[in-house]
Formats: sequence, structure tokens, C-alpha cells
Amino acid sequence: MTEKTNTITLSDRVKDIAKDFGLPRLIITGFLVLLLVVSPFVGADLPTQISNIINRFSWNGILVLAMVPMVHSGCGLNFGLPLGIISGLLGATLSIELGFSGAFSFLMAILLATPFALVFGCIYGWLLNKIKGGEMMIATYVGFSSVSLMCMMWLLLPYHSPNMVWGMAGKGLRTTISLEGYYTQALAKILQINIGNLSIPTGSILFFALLAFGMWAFLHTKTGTAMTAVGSNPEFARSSGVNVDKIRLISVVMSTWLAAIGILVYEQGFGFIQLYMAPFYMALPAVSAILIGGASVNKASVMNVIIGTILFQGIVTMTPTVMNNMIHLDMSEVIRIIVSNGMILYALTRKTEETK
Amino acid sequence: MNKINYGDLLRRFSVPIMFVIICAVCAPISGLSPSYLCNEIVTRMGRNAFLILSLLIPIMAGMGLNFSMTLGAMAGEIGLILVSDWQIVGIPGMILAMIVSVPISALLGLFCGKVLNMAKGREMITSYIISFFINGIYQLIVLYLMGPVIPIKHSNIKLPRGYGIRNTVSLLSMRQKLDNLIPLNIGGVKIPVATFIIIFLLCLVIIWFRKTKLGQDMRAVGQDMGVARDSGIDVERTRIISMVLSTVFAGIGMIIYLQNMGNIATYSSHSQIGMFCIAALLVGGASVEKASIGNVFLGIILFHTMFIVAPKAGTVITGDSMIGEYFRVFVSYAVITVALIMYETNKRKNKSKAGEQLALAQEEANE
Amino acid sequence: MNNSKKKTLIYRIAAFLVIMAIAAVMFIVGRGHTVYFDNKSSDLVAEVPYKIEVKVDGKKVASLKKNERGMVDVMGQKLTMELVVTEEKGGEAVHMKVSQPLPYNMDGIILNIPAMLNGASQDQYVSEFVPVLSETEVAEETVVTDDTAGLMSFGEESEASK
Amino acid sequence: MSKAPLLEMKNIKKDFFGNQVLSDINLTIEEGEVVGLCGENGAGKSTLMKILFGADVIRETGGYGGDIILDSQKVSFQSPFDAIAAGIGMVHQEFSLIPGFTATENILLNRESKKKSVLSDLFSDRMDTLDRKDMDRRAIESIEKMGVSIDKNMLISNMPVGHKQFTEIARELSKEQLKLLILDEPTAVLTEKEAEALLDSIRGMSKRGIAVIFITHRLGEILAVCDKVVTMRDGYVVNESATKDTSVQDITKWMVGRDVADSDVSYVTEDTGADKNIIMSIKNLWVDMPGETVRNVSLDVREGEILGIGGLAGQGKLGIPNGVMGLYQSGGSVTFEGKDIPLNNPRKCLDSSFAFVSEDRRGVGLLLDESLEWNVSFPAMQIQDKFLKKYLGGLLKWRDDAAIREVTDKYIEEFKIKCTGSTQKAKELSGGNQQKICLAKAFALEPKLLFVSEPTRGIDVGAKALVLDALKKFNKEQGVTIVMVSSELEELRRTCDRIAIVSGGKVAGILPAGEQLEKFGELMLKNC
Repeated sequence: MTEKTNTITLSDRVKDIAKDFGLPRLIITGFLVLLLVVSPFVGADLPTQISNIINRFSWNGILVLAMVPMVHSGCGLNFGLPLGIISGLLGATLSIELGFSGAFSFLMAILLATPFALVFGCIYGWLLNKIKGGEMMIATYVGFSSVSLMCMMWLLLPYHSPNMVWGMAGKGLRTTISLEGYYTQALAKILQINIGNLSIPTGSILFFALLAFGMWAFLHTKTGTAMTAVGSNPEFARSSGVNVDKIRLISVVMSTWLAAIGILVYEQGFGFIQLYMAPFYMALPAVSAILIGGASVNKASVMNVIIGTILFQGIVTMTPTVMNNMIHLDMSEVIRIIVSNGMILYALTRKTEETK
Repeated sequence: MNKINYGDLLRRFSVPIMFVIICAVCAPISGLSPSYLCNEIVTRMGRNAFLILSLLIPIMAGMGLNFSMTLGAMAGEIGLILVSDWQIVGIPGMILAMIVSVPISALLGLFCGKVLNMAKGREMITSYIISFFINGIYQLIVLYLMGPVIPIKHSNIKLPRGYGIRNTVSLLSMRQKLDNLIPLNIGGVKIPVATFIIIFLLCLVIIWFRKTKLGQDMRAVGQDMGVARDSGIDVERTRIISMVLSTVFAGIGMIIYLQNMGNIATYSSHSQIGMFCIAALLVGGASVEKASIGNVFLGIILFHTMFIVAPKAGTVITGDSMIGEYFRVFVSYAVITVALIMYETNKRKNKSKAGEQLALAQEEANE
Repeated sequence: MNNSKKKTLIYRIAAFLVIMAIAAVMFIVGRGHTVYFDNKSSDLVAEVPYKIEVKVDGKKVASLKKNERGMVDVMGQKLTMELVVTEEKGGEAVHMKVSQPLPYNMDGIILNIPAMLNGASQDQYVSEFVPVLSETEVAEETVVTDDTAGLMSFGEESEASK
Repeated sequence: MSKAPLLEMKNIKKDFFGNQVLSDINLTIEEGEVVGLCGENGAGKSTLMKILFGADVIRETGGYGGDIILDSQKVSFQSPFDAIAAGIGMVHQEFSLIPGFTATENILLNRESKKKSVLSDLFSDRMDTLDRKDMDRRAIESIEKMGVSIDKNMLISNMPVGHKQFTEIARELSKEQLKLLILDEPTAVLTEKEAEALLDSIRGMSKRGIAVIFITHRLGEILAVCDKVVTMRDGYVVNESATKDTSVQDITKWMVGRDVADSDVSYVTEDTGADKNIIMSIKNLWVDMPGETVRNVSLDVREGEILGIGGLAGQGKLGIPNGVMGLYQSGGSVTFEGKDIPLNNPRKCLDSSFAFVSEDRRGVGLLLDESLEWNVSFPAMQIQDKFLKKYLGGLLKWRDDAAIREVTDKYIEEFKIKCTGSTQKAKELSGGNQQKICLAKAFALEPKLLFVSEPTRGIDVGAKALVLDALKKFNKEQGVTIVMVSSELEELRRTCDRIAIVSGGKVAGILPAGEQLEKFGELMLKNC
């Protein structure tokens, strides 16, 4: 008798877990596991693959982490991530323009990016407070507008560093700027572990861990608790004396700042600064990564960030190699588009306000 | 009372007025001749009007700006790719491409409508993501399935590797065939009469459509889904129909657009088309919940004048041609952003307005 | 109720058939061919005229001296052309109207005009043109599926193609 | 008269999850008869009408018992559309109109006159074009039938409220098959003149043979227009009599009167606390709460008392606590312990040691997706910095989960909250237990003044008693002043010291809790 009930509860629990986890997420996880299993048989080197995934994780983790505060405060998915990225880019280019070099330029880039992120974040947050309920669409277009505005600015701002401007004209920033001699691999090199083909950028991961821990800790403070409550039920928060607009503003500023730091970390891994149209669609991978990790439009945790980034980057890096080795057909780009946008679509069509 | 009306009017037409000013300032600076400008605008009117008109129906049904009109554009492109592989040329080629594209558009519109019914209240962001998602499917079909699954014979269309379509597909055989079907030239301005006739017909269809039962239902659904449902209107179905219609028209519009262009950029022609069409419509004074045929034409004139003169004016002012190009991209996005913000703030204002009135009445009573 | 449904169904089938019919007609009348005219000697004709002018729809599309080739893109299943044949240099030009059915399955069709004028059978003077791919066409092409690609190029193709 | 009645409802019974709301209702309506239906909120009027109109909610909650016989035929409507087809029309309290449509378009919404068009046969009749001329004709016809003139071409959004109401009625009248029209408080939004016009048009309808069920709190109107008045209370029909044999006083008595069987209940019958300090004084308060508008309310609350606020639904009693607490836009002045409390600022109220248990449990009262711990501790944490560990000299305020669990467990035990543990999510609890969590949340704030709004709405009898006892205990032991708003007069009488009755957005009067029921009834209907 007890045996029976136990099995029922067990299978129920499995079902529950599967339901919580969501079918698409399950498929994606299964797909990644399949790729990992198959890869040695088709001649792909597993350690290289794994270090690729870890590397990509360390580049992108913070950008995905930037989603968390706004989801928590009920502002939805931050499709306006490019705004934060632009703050980061301003910090990066200013740091180089002012003549800092080496790993120190990374620190300076963070410091220089911070005021921009705060100011942009405040304006952006103020705007989002005016249009509660329509955040996501407007965030998208605020991102787009700011990127295209900055396209003009990169040409017009008086940058002079010969490493950054077009050689011929002597003005206007290049589309890609090499970070060689500046902060390329600035974090990754710290305590880097190399075992055969496996290499782990310990520094970058530690940096991510630091920020992720900070986020986790913040969510355990009074303000962090208020933020979650605002996202969960703004009316409740208001009736409990919380200044909803202020909390939302804080979340937007945090998200923008994290995006700025995120892009700097991305650049130190990638080795280049990409300007102009590059930040345009950077929000989409980050959004789908956190959704793949188990977040929804109004719930997200640091764990979702970690799982999501690993799954997303795993698929992005594994598919091309495995596919190429298997059938000589590189469909990874198409798969990435379908999976990531499909995931966002899935999240958007979930009834998030079912409890209301 | 009159004063308030003026203010309202000014606010409603603030975007068109702003554009008139931009155009008025930039046009002389750009140094482009009026006849060149006229020619360009007439060409672009013929090229874009049909596409933009396809946006009107979802707005009527309260589904906002249809960012997923891109779906129709993709269907149109698939039609054209197939037709040019079959070597059907000229106007018959266009008609055949339309016949091929309609079922594809209808299917995509159906999908889109169903998804949007699951995401009521955030139609726009969802339709925007749908366009990306379907773009992935489109690439899957065009890049991998065309060749092995869908037969493609001609090597000037197919990639040398044996499957997939090239970056550009030439439509030389139907280039401007429709535009030049009935040649007319007034004062050096070439007028694509046949295209205009088709656009005019679509306008008539839209005007007529508003007078049908379905059009009436759509307006009702657009204004208040709950009331419409209570009165027995099948809200979901009505919304799906509006998406299907919009997508089908967008597909046909894309074919007209591409016959004017003369080639298909297989992987990018459609990707921004939605954005530019929406921007043009908004520039014409439309809003997220209200748009008319007049907005379409005014929008094309203003938006495309800006589009033509901005790079030239930018070059003259700053000496860098890219500035102007970035400027117009910025303006396109800024217009949409502003329109969306206005829409959302209005929605909130309307809500609080009712409250304010009550409060005012009570205050008066208290005094 | 049922009756009207039946009526609707009939109308729909009819509409579908009409559209299919239109599509079929389009397949036939819209088929495009590239017709190449040769003024070359062959097994059948040893001597070729000095010059042949080809006019389609009243427009001169080719003027062929000996061993020359001209071409025109045409639509439909039949090519009606006007030939102006000059046998000898300075000789009298002969005008004639020729109608030539075009085989559906050939994209490029070579017409050997002297042979045609000589009254040879269809298979003898009509042959298929098999295009040799140019180098750029053979070269592997990287597909650009960048989402931002269309951003800057909107509306510019027409100017570029002018 | 041998003719069968138009409508017969026989032994109608209905329960919501075991909670009996209608018992053995019998109602007969003749053709062209006007029946007034009155009763307090919760007496079962709306449920009865929903059953008659085939509302979805009835079917979803398990249907009803008894028979409905319309025109000598037993009917059971599966949806409102069936009811409409059978000739029953209903005008709801909330408008069901498209704001951007004209009166004509609204009157004929989804029943437009159509002309066949080219595409009708190909697609469906939805491609028919509208026949505007015929629509205008039909609209005018139904407006004339109503007897009140409204502009058929005016947009609804430009109409005064009364005309919107008339448009709705005209819509029902435009239905050819209409035999019975249900009007649910149609005069509540009308001016006196408009109401008069409406009564005239009801008389007109009756002459045309259309039966009308007229639900209203304005008893004068019932007497003026109805043939028969039916009074309901607690799910029973307590009286049915011809209008000419009755009076406003009689109806009031039937509405509120109860069989006072529980002799052990002790009421506070006298105003004993007149000498107590006035802890809070509300002056000229107006609150813009949709459906619960408050106009010009002045009210004094005495220290340590339980003040009840009662009245019919929609009269503004709920607006008072919501307005004072700053949840809805309000104006006027509130002083607490001699200090002015700024309005429209929930934080200031909470800082002044107010607490509020909202009537909207799920919308405002709870974080449904969070644990019970969070729900109980959140306001106290945010307002009073309780349950926090402070580090770095107070710079870092860390949530003290252990303290939170402790306090939550304490309340779970005290209120006997049924749950799997303090980490269970609030949405998984039953209504009664959710209400207890809301109380725990307010108690954790240790307030000086507690507003409780509809504390027993939608919860079972056991939980009801527990909640009310907890409130009384809290008041006695901690000396907390409580202002309790409830629609259930009996509950107020048993719990409170004094009861203020709100009617028409104003305080109609304040009586000691033990005062006679009729007096409360009169006050309730005073400004309706």
C-alpha cells in the first residue's frame, strides 16, 4: 500500500519536475547531452569542446545575469540590453582613448562605463516607469534607437587614438577595434588552468561568480526582497509601503550596469571591441539564454542564469562542429535562430498572470 | 475649448509636422533637384504603398503594429524564387508568384494569429519575435531544403554547393514590368500607372472591407474584446483572420516591391521591411490603434523624402556620407519608439482620466 | 443552412479551379526563353547570308553578319519575328515574317536561321543552349544571413542597379 | 385567467462548493408583468438572475437544482446566447458597449442588417456588407419602443452615463423575440430625470407585453412601477406581495429582518464609549475607487473601539479604508493622534502604525507566488526593519530567514492555518487560510489602528468565526483600534461597538451595534 503510494508520488514528482522544467527546456537539454555523447564518435575533441563551452560561458554569463534584476522587479525581459552595452562600449573606448593599457585599462573601462550606465539606466528606468505594462516592446526600441544614435556618435565624437580611428580619415571609430595590448584576456589569464586541450579561464569565471554572488546576496537584502515583491505583485508592494517606481528604477539601473560590465568581459574574452551595429541584436541571445535556463517573464534566479548560459552556449558551440563532422552540413546558425527565438516565443505565450 | 482642440491636433500630428520640418531643412541642403526627388518619391510610392497598406487591418482589429508582416514578405520571396527557377517571366511570373505565395502567407498568418491569441496584451513584442522565429524557418527552407527537397534547377539561383539559394536572385526578367506596363511620363516624372491602379484597388478593397460585417466585427474586437465576445462575435477567429489577411497582402506587396527592385536579397530583403513600413506609417500620423489610408500615403512621402535627402544632407554638412545613413536609421527607430511610448502613456492616461473626472466632480460638490 | 453551405463549397471549388487555371495559363504564357540566333553554316547549309536582321515586336534585337550570334529574351510558347535577310553585301534585303514554336523545356534555344530558312526540320535547326557557368558563378559563395544586413541597404538597390 | 404564466421558476437551488446560496426559490411571472426584486447584497438576487440567463459561471460550478419553465416549456440554458434566443434579455450593471461605436452600431452589435456581397458566397456571410439604412431604421424603432430619445449617431464615448444605459436597454428591445427583460440596478447611474424616463419606458414595455424583472435598491421606484415585489434574504424568498399592498417600511423590514434565534449573542446596545479619546478623525474625505466612490465622508474613530462600517455594495464603504490608506486617489483630511496624515501615500500611513487587511485578498493582500513566510513578514520588514540582520553599521540589511520562519510558525499555530509548512506558496492555500495570512501580516506590523475590509468574504463558517474572534482578541488584549468594513450587517453587529452605515458615498448615520435592524435598513437605503 505504502509502496504504491510512494511510486505514485515519485512518478508525480518526476512529472512535476518535468512540468516545472518545461518541455522545450527538456528537449534542449536532451539535445545538448546528445551532442556531447555523439561528439567523440564523429571525431570532435571533447576537451576542446568543453573548454569552448566554458570559455563562451565566461564571456556571456554576465550579460545574461543582467536580465535578472528587471525580471525580478516585474519589468519583464530586458530587450533594452543594448543601452547598457553602449555604456560599456563608451567605457572601453574612453579607457583606450585616455591611454590606459594592459589589464589596468580593463579596470578603467569598468570605472568609466559606470557613470554612463547609471545615467542611461536612470533615464531608461524613468521611461519604463511611465509605460508600465508595455515595457518589453519599448525596451526593444529604446535599445535600437540608442544603438543607431550611437552609430552616428562613433563617427562624430572626437576620438583620436590611432588604434581606434580609421587610418585614412584620422577620425571616426573603426567597426572592430583589437584589444591586443589592452585588456584582451585580462581576466581569463588570471589563474588560467591548462590541462591538455582543456583550458579554463579561471579569472573570468571567478569574476562572474563574484557578480552572481553579489546578485544572490542582493536578493536577500531588504531592497532585494522588495524588488521580488514588486515583481510578484506590485499592488501588494505598494500597499506594504514600498515605493514601486523607485525599486523598478533601481532594477533597471542594475541591469544596465551589469550589461555594461558584461560587454567588457565579453570583449576581454573575444579580444575585440565591436561598434556600430554589433550591439543591435545582443539582447536576444541573452534573453533566450535565461529563458532556456528556466526563467519566465516574471521569475528568474541566478541558477537560471548559469544553467541557461551553459545550455545556450553549449548548443551554439557544439552544433557546428558536430554537425560538420557528421553530415558536412553546417546548420548551426539556423538552429540557433530557431531555438533561441522559439524559446522566447514560448515564454511570451505562457500565461504568466494566471494567478491573478 | 477650441484651444484644447488645437493642442490635441498638434500632439496628434506632431510626428508628421516634425518630419515636414526635417525634410524642409534637409532638402535644400542636399542639393537634389526637385524633379529627381519627385521621381524618387513616385517610384517609392509604387514600391511600398501596397506593403504598408497591409498593416492597416491588424490595427483595425486592435492587434497593434504588425511586426510580423515580415512573414508575408518571406512568403512572397519564396514565390518569386520558385517562379524564377521555373523561368516564368514578366507579369505572368508575378501573378504566378502571387498565387504561390498566398497559401504560404495564409498558413503563416494562421500560425501567427494563433500564437498572438495566446499572448494577448503583448501582441507587438510577440509578433516581433515571431518574425525572427519564422526567419529561422525561412532560412532552413531556403538554405537547406531548396535543392534536395524542393527542386531548384537553375545554377544562377542555386548555390554552387548544390543546395540553398544564392545571396541574390536576379529578377531581371520581371524588373519593373508592372511599373512599365502602362507607360506614362509627366514632366520627366515616370509614373508606374499599373502599380498605382493595383494600389488604388487595394485601397478600395480596404474601404469596402470596413463596411462589411467582418470589418465591423474587427473594429468591435479591436476596441473591446470582452464586449465583442459577449455579443457573440468569435474574437479569436476574427483576430486570426485579420492576421491572415495582413500576411497575404504583405506577401503580394513584397512581390510588387521586389519587381520594382529587380532582385531579391534572399536573406535580408525581408528582415527590415516590417520596421521601415511601420516607421513610414507612423510618420504619416498613424498611431498604434488608429491608422487610415491617408496616413499611408502621407507617411510614404515624408518618410522617403527624409530617407533620400538625409544621407546627402549629412554628407554636405559633415563630409561623411555614413552620418546621414545612420541618421535615417536612427530616425526610423526613434519614430517607432516615440509612437510606442505615446501609445502606452495614452493608455494609462485614459485610465486615470476617468478617475480625475470623478475626483473633480466630487471636489466641486465638496465646495 | 445546408444549402448555403453547399453553395459556398461549390463557389470555393470553382474559385480554386479558376485560380489553378490562371496558374496553368501563367505557366504557359509566362514561360521565358532566351533565344539565340545563329547565322552560321551547318551540315545543312554551306553558304550563309551576308547579314540577317532580327526584329521582335517591331524592335530590332540583332543584326547578324556571318558567323555571328544574337539573342533575345522572350515570353510565351511561340516566337514571332521579322527577318530582314540580305544575301549579298549591298544586295536586296528580303523581309519575311517567321513564327517559331519554342520547346517548353529548354531555357536557352539556339536557332540556326539559315537552316531554318532553308526549310530544314525543326530538330535540325533548333538546339538547346547549355550555359557555361562563369567563374563567379562557380565560385563558392558564403551566405550572409546577418540580421542587420538589410538595415542600411533598404531602398538602395534600385539606385545601385541604375 | 387560464393562460399559463410566461415564466415559472420552481424550487431553484444552487450551491457554490457546498455553500448554499439559493434554497427553494419559486417565482412566477406573467406576460407583461413588472416584478421588483429586492434584497441585500448576497441575498441571492444576482445568482438567481445568472441561473435564469444561463451564465457560464453557473454551469462551471455544477449547475443548479429545480426547473425553469418558459412558455410552458422546460428550459435549461447552456449559455447566455441560448437565453437570448429564447427571448430573455438582460441589462447588466456594467456597460457592455463598444466606446468608439455609435448608438446604432451598439444597439445592433453582432446583429447588424446585412446585404449580400460578391464575396459572401465564396467565404462566408461575414463578407456581407452592412445595410446602414436598415440598421438606422431598426435602431430608431427600438429607441422609440423604449420611449426615451437618444441620438442614434452619437459615439458611446461622448455619451452621458444615462444614455449609455438607455443604449443598452434599446439593444435588448431591438431583439424581436424579447419577452422578458432583466434590469439589474439600471437607475443607479441615472439622474433623477433619467430614472423617471426609464420608469416610464418600463411601463411602456409592460404594455407591449414584455415582462420586466427590475432589481434595485431604490424602493420608491419599485413601488412606482412594479406590479409585484419579491424580497429575498439569505437565499430564500422571504416575501412576495402585490405592490399596492406594501410600503417601503415593509420591504426594508423583510430585507434586513432575521429570525433572532441565537439568544446567547450579546450586542453592544448602547453608545458607551462617548467619553473615549478620538484617535482618528476623517474630514471631508472623497475617494475615487471605481464602483465604491466615497463623497464627503466625515468620521471619528475612538481609541480602542471596534468601529464597523456597513452598507450595501457599491455605496462606498470599501472606499473609506482604501482611500485613507492611499491605495486609491483621495482627498480631504485625516488626523491621527493629533497629527495630519498625508493622503495618497501608503508609506506614511504604515509609518503612523496603521495596518490594512484588504478586501482584495488575491490582488492586493497577498504575494500569491511567494511563500507564507514572505507574506507574513514583508510589510513589517519593509516598514519597521523587522526580521533583518544588520551588518556594516546598518548599511547591509540582510533578510533574517530564521526570525521570519519563527514568526510565521507562530501565526500558523495561533490561527490554525492549514498548510504544509511556512514555505508553502500562498496561492496554494484555501480562501479562509489566505485570509488568516492577511491578518497575520497585519498583526505582525503591531499597528495602533487596523483597517479590516470584508474579512469574511468568501470563506467558510469555521474560518469566519476564527477570524472574527482573532480580531476581537487583538482589540481587547492589545488595545488596538479596529475599523472593520463588511457587507454582512449581522457580523458587524456581533463584533463591533458602533456601526457607521454608508449610503450613496456618505455616512448615513452611526448607531450602536445592538440597535434595531430596521433602523440600519433605513440608513442603508437612505441615499441610494
